[in-house]
Amino acid sequence: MESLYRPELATITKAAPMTATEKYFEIKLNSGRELGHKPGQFVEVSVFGVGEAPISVSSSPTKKGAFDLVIRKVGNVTGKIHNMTAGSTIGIRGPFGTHFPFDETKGKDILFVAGGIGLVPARSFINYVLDNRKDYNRVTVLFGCRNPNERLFTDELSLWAKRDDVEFLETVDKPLDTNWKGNCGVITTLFPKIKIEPANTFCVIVGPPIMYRFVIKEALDKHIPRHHIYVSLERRMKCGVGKCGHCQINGVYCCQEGPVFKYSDITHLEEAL
Amino acid sequence: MSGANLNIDLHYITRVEGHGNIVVNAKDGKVDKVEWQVPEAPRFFEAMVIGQKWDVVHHITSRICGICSIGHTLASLKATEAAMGIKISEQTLDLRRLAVHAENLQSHVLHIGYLALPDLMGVGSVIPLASSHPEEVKTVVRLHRLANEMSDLICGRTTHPQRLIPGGFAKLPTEEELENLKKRLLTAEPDVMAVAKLVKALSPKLPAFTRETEYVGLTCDSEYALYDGDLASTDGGREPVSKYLSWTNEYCVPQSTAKYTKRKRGSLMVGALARFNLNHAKLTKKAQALAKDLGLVAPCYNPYMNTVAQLVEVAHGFEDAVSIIDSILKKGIKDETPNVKPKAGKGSAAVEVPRGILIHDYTYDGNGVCTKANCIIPTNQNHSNIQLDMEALVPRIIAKPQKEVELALEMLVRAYDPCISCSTHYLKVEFKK
Amino acid sequence: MTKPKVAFFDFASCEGDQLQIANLEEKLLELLEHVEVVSFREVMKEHSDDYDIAFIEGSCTREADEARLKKIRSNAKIVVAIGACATIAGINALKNTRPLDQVRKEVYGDNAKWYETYAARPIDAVITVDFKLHGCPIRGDEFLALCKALLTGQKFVVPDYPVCAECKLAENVCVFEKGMTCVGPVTRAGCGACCVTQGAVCWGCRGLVDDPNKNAHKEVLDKYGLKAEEVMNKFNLYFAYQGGPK
Amino acid sequence: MNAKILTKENLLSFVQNLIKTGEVVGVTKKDGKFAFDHLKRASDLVLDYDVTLLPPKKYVMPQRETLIKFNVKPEVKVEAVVEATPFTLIGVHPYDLKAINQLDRLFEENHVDTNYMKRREQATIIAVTPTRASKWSFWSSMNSIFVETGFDLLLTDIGGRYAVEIGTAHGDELLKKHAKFEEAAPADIEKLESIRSALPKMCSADRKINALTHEMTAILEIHRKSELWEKRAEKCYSCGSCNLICPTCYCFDVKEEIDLNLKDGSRYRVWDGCLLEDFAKIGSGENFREKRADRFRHRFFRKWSYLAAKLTEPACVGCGRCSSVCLPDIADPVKVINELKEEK
Repeated sequence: MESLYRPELATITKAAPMTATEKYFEIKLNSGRELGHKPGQFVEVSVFGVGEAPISVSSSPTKKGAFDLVIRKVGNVTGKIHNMTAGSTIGIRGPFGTHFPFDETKGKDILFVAGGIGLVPARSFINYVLDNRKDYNRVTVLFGCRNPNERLFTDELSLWAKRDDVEFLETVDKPLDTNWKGNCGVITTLFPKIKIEPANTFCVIVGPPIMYRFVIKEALDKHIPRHHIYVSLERRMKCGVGKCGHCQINGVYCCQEGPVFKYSDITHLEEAL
Repeated sequence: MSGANLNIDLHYITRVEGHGNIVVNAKDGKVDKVEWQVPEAPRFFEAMVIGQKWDVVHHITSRICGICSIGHTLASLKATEAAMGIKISEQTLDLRRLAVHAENLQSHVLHIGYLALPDLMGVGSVIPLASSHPEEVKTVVRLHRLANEMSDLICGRTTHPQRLIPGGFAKLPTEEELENLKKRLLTAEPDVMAVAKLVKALSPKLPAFTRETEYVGLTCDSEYALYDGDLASTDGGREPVSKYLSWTNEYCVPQSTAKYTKRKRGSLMVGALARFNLNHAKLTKKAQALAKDLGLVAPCYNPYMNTVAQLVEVAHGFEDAVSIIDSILKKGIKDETPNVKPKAGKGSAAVEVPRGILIHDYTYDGNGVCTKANCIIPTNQNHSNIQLDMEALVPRIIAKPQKEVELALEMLVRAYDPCISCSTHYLKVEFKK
Repeated sequence: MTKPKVAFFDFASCEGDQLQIANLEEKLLELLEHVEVVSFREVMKEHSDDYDIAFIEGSCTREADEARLKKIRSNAKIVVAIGACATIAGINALKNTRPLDQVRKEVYGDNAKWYETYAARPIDAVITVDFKLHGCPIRGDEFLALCKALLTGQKFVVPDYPVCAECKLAENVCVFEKGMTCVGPVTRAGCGACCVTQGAVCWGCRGLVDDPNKNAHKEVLDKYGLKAEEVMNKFNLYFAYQGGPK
Repeated sequence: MNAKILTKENLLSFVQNLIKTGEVVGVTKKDGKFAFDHLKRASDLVLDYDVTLLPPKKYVMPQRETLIKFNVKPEVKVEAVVEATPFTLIGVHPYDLKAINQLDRLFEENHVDTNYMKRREQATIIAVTPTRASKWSFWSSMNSIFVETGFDLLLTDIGGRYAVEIGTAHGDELLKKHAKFEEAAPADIEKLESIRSALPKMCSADRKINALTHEMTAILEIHRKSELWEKRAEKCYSCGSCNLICPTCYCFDVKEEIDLNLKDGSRYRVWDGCLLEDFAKIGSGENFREKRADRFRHRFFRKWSYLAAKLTEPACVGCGRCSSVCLPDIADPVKVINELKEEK
């Protein structure tokens, strides 16, 4: 019996700031093992001497040899890891949790709706889809954040925008005083701009807690079936293995039965959204 | 003549508990001003306890001073018990005698090792000694920790004790714990002797200053008085503690937020040296031998020797504590739950705490609510003596370089081990110019 | 890396918190491997105004204290209030519960005007405080935990739940069952319920939790036979500055 | 039924022999109440107690348990820690044993919690039939009167002597090795049976939930939106007492400690409680169960609904500890469920 709680050592191979609060890290497991995650899963990241925090994997499983994390500085562990540079050792447990429906959606249309840091887990699936583009039908990506300074993966965003096999739309709540020429307004304002075939569309929504109710309403208004809507929920996932009790949404362990949920599975849980 | 002009203004003298200033002005070899000032913020404890119930008063007055909190608690409990006519059991008495030892030991070791020794070793604090004299520092640390653990066990915490309550104890140590404590106390002797050896070697650095004064302390026939006794003076006289007001005439001076005290002379001294001068014959034989070895002979009029007297009391304390534990164990620890029925009354009580006699005096109404309080703090009783010592000392050393004068004065204040937070508990007497 | 410079200061207090730190002994010496103490009046002679972290014990009780506090704030990068007097005005605030003029007169008589004082205040009522070490006195191990957090750049976490939680973990018999009463249900934990463990009650020295259910507790105290005045006394012993139930 | 008989004297020397050969934990007196504690001598053991302050859970799931140890300097190293040494737990009442049986399942299911399981394997459990019930207990309502598994030996006081039922081969071996016993006579068995049949009536009559256990779950589900949660929670201190004394609560927090040398450290878990305000709060400050009423309701649903689904019975054994420690008297399952049942 191997301990559930012993992290394996990993090394930061790249570290680069993305925004004032988000930093990108590329991680390699010291054992050489592939992480073997699926899009939407998370890992528990250890900074020894500080603690552990659940972090979504941001790279697609198609990326080999290393994986990406984008970490927002909010607490102890995330604050400390922001001070770390390439070559530093951290700990990794996982991957844990459920994943986005990359299999069921083959041959279907996918509508991605990512708000702010929600792009981080969504990117794992988006890049997976783009790397296996022929397996999927229409791909639409909606991305919104508070202001242009908070845009993540800007290089990739412009690549997506250029691709003709992806419909990419983005907006910011407030343009600030930058030369932002794009859309302004909350993410739901992008919905009237897109055309979808609801019965054939799967909708993947990731964003801050406040966003879900509004975006889900838009998706439902577009007649996307409940069981085609997927969300990724954030909770206090301390142990990652369904024991510690902190991440429960009603009776559901977010770290085990989530973080990715089919909307139709959680409509009856009043603690979910 | 060098040093004929002195301008000393030592603001917030260090390595004492609380804030005190020394001001000396001298011109052309003539002393203009020598002043011991206490600028600590006054804290109004008397007003704080009014309206509070009998079972909270000791908790509040413990906060008069962090370092003498066990002493304040005991004086407070004794005064409450005196006011309400509460009798305590023999076991409670024995345990409280241990409590007094515990506090005196930890306070004395702290003062000798951390506060006084750095002066004798020519450094600013114990911190550099940790690397230059690691063995000596470890010895002091060991003794201090043992005394703290003894306080923890008997009183339920060193700073602001929890187990000491009106009528007895909220929680008792077990016999096994006392056995273990005794074993540990018995290991202290070599450490005490090691500190004594160090102090003896450094004692030539203690200024040979003497000024005859009056020494006041508790005294009793059966033992070296600490927990209980009558008021006594080296000038003669012995009276019960209830007469304390005529022994501790408090008055105010403009430079201090703490009261000063005098009896018949201009000042008096309380504390380890006073106790030694009064009661040395009741020390354990080993402590008496140690005093002799360290050149401490009663009557001793050198205030700097107070630190040596504390060391002698440390030797006495460790030994006496062992015999108290023996006597408790012989009788066995009995479960006793204090059962106090509050009633109206007035009571005063005294305990010999590290710095001298501490007196609390309370009046309660029929519901056990405190209506009046008075606390006489040892350091207050010493302030006048510090002032008069300084006035006598400065002219004698005025020719020395200012730094040396400063150090001599600081060492003098430190020798009294003043507890200034205590002494500013409140002020109530008139301001005299 | 240069060691952070640390200084200790005190205002109206018993200095018991600094004593708790001095009592850490070997651990304090070990801590000195990582920090440089430049001012600690209680144990050392040296003093410098060049410090990074200021630990302040005691309450602000007079105007003269404010200037000194502001000077400390401007010198220090991090200010830590240590002990109940500094964090919640502690026992000092007992005097706030009665008219100040009356209190001063009671104590000083006709000379009240010579002694500067006002209602006791915690340090953060005068200057910004970065961290608080609660308790009367503080716990040595919590002081060390804070130091370690500062040294390793971590957040310092103070429990925000009532003492009852820790009292249960300590497997104490509830003081209410023993015929006594306490304010543990509204007091911030972090002490391990040390007073109850030692046979006493929780007095409230770590201050109220962020969201205390004061009215529920007032009801419970009523139920256990406390008169209105006694209930207020319970709350005022340490919460006089923070306030009691409605 | 098969049982051995130990006289009081033989029981004492049995316990004394166990103490001689290993760590023994038993029920002792504490401040007028009872607590499981390290047993120094057999005579300190109390078997006719009502309830202990904390359940014996604290020995299979310690309040603080190290999970990993690590070094940060000079290089990062990490090792798993499993703290488990053999011990005997003596004096466990059936309801507390039932709780341990439930924990066994919950820690084993899905991902096996090595730290728990290894420690659990080291435990020898000697249960005892209650001779009295605390005034708060309602174990009769929770089907916790008899437990068939989980114990190595089960003691029952049959009037000055103890009947010993054997639960495992290990228990049998222990008895043979360390105790002087005799076979039970028919009269002893008769006595044992009459004691057992009287057990359901031991909890006082007003400590009864007016529903079967599976009905309780249904009652809660129907009244998920009842005003009761809000009303009771108005008086809730959020102190977590009801969680921390519970034999089936097993939520934990994970914490980190680094030594003063800033080089070595450990990660450990400590008991946590879902009533505590920050239980569901994440690093960014978002609190997913911020309202007292939501936390208050969650505890009931977790025990009677969420865990009940996994365990096929509620995760409440009726020990009554939560009812007894709740000063505002809002946490008592007997009152809550009966009140809900009365609601329309």
